Amino acid sequence: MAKDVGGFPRRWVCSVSLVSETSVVDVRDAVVLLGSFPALAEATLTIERGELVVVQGANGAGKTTLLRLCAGLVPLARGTARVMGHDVGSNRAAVRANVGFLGHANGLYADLTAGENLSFWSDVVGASRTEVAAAAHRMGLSERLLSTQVGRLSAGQKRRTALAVMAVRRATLWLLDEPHAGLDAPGRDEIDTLLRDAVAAGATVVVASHELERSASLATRRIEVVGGRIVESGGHS
Amino acid sequence: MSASRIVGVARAVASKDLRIEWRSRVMTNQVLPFAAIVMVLFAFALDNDGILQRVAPGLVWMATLFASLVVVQRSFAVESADSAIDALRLAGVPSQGVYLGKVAALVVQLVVCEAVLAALALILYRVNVDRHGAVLLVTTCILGSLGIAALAAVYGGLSVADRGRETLLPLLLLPALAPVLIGATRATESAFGSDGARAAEGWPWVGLLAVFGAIFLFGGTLGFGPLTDE
Amino acid sequence: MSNAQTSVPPPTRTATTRNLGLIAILGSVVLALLGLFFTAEDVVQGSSVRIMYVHVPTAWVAYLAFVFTAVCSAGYLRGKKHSLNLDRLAGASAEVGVIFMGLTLVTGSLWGRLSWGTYWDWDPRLTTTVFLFVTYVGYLAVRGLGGTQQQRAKRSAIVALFAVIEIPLVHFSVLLWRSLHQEATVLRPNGDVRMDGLMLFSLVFGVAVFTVIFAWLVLHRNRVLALVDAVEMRGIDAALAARHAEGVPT
Amino acid sequence: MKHADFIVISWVLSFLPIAFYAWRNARRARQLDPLVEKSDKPWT
Repeated sequence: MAKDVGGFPRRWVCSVSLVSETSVVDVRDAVVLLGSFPALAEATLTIERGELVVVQGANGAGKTTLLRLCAGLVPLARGTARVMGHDVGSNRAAVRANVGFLGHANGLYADLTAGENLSFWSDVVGASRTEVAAAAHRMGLSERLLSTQVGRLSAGQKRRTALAVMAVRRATLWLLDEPHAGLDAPGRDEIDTLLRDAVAAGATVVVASHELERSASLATRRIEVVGGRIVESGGHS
Repeated sequence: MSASRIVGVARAVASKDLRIEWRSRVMTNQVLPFAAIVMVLFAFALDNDGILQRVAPGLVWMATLFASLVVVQRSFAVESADSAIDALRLAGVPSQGVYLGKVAALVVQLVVCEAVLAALALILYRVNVDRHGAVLLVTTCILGSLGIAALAAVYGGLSVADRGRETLLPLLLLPALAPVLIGATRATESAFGSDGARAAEGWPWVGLLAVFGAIFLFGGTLGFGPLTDE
Repeated sequence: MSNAQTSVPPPTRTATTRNLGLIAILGSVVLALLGLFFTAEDVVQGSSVRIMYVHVPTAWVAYLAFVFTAVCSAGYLRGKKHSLNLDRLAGASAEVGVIFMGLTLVTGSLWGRLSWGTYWDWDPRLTTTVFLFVTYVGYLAVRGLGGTQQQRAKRSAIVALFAVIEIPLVHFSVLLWRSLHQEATVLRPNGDVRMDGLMLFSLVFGVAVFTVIFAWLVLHRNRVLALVDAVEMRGIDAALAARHAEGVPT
Repeated sequence: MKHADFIVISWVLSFLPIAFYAWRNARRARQLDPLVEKSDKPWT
């Protein structure tokens, strides 16, 4: 399964040079089935490096599935999907090494503190302590928050911890599903700032969002998912 | 994927799992009392010292088997509760490391469980263990736990990672663990001296446990990734 | 209408399956004549030995089926193309294996009632059989978990390989367990049979007949599973059209 | 039950489920046949 893992350059510096050759996301006529229901129905989408794409659409239109496909979390029934030049179907490990995905869940262990969560992920991906500290600082996680169990954090604090984990994992493609959900106004602004910073630092960001006026200011491009297919709606702003 | 990286991931996963267990106290507050009450209830149900001493080894391992179902489900529920399993899949983490880490944490928890159960058997059922028997007992517990954990982590990953599949775990796991139940029970009988068994008679059974553990640890290391990562 | 339908040959039939079917029916009739009438009664077991001619072949072919499932599963995993047909063959074979193993259990306990006076005894063979029966019921449950066809194939292929490793381990441990404890005082079902030439021939013939039945069932079942998969794939087209229509304002 | 009954029951129980399985399988095949094209049946 993971046959290409060994030869793949894991350090993101290398993958950035790959990215400059090809589109970050290149999805063509993708069909993704949830059971027998086509959540994505021949969707086609290209995303270039450094874009901040906001994905809009009604509930059940296929936004989440589109993000999960880009992360290699759902199998492709038909069509092709390449992320950073790697085939999502056959070379998932290479895709995932570069992808940070934040869905409705945060992927954190509630019984561990925020700091323990961060250091677990840094152990697992082989990041250094300084990288962890930098990520925590960037997401505004104070010492007090870091030593609090994740189960006791607020929704916004959990989100920030999850984003810090993503930064520790050195993701170059950020896939965020409704990152603003459950946050108050300052929290939302914070997220927006973080996303702009990430793009400025060389990452590509795809955000699925309900909020039209917010995303209008955030996005470099807006697309809309309708009935499992992708419709470009807003141009470059 | 280099071996040192796999070991590193395994260590991180195992210590993370054990820390979570330590903190949430599910083991001490729920699993152990459950296992203990099984032992006590059997004492009431059988109500005969002679029979209790004879069946004590089997009871210890039956209780361990049932406790293992709870422990395994818990081990993977921790991963799926906030979709950390997705994050693990996504992080490009070698699945072999995740598997070995999960197995290691499960082994530790199962050995703790067995130690308590064996102690209960000694007290409640008045079983005696000499020094040779104690060595045999400890070896049996470790290798028996390894066999259970090696298989349970694979089937647990398959059946608990997604909701609505929990009933699959006992169906897949329990028949496959028959050799462990048989081997560990016989070895423990020898250690306890039940039915006049001598400790030396237990070692062939320990061999069976070792073979079982080795085979499925190897198979699980290969199969866990493809099986759980869909 | 249903009568008219049943007179049409099923769409899974080919010349091969028809011939296999004919051989199977003919063979079964001959086997019944041999087993029930022509062979002698056993010196020790008397007429109850006649159960052997169906009991042993079903058991034997069930094991064959499980090994075949594992071979197909390994082929699926190793193959570059990840052939779904191999996966369906594995599934069909396991289904038939579970049925045969179920038959083995039933006839085994009936035979036990005759020769041991009890329906169940912790005989190593019966014990192993019941564990494996449950194991493969679990395998079939894994096949039914859902997901895409390739997901199903990969998942079940790995479980099939685990299950086939369990066969010798379970059998060996059960054997060891019984051999160290109370040795049987009653008759062992396959043990104390003194075989003469015709009995031995009938037994081998029975194995051959049930192997043909197995091949016949698996071929048909494999094709039905292919039809099920094909219908699912065709259903996707309709579902896609319906999905596209969601976006169109009515 | 007499001895012979056990034997007859064993034989019947061995073949009846197989026949039932084959019959159900054939019925399923006929149900599915109208829903597929010839290209879905490489054996024909």
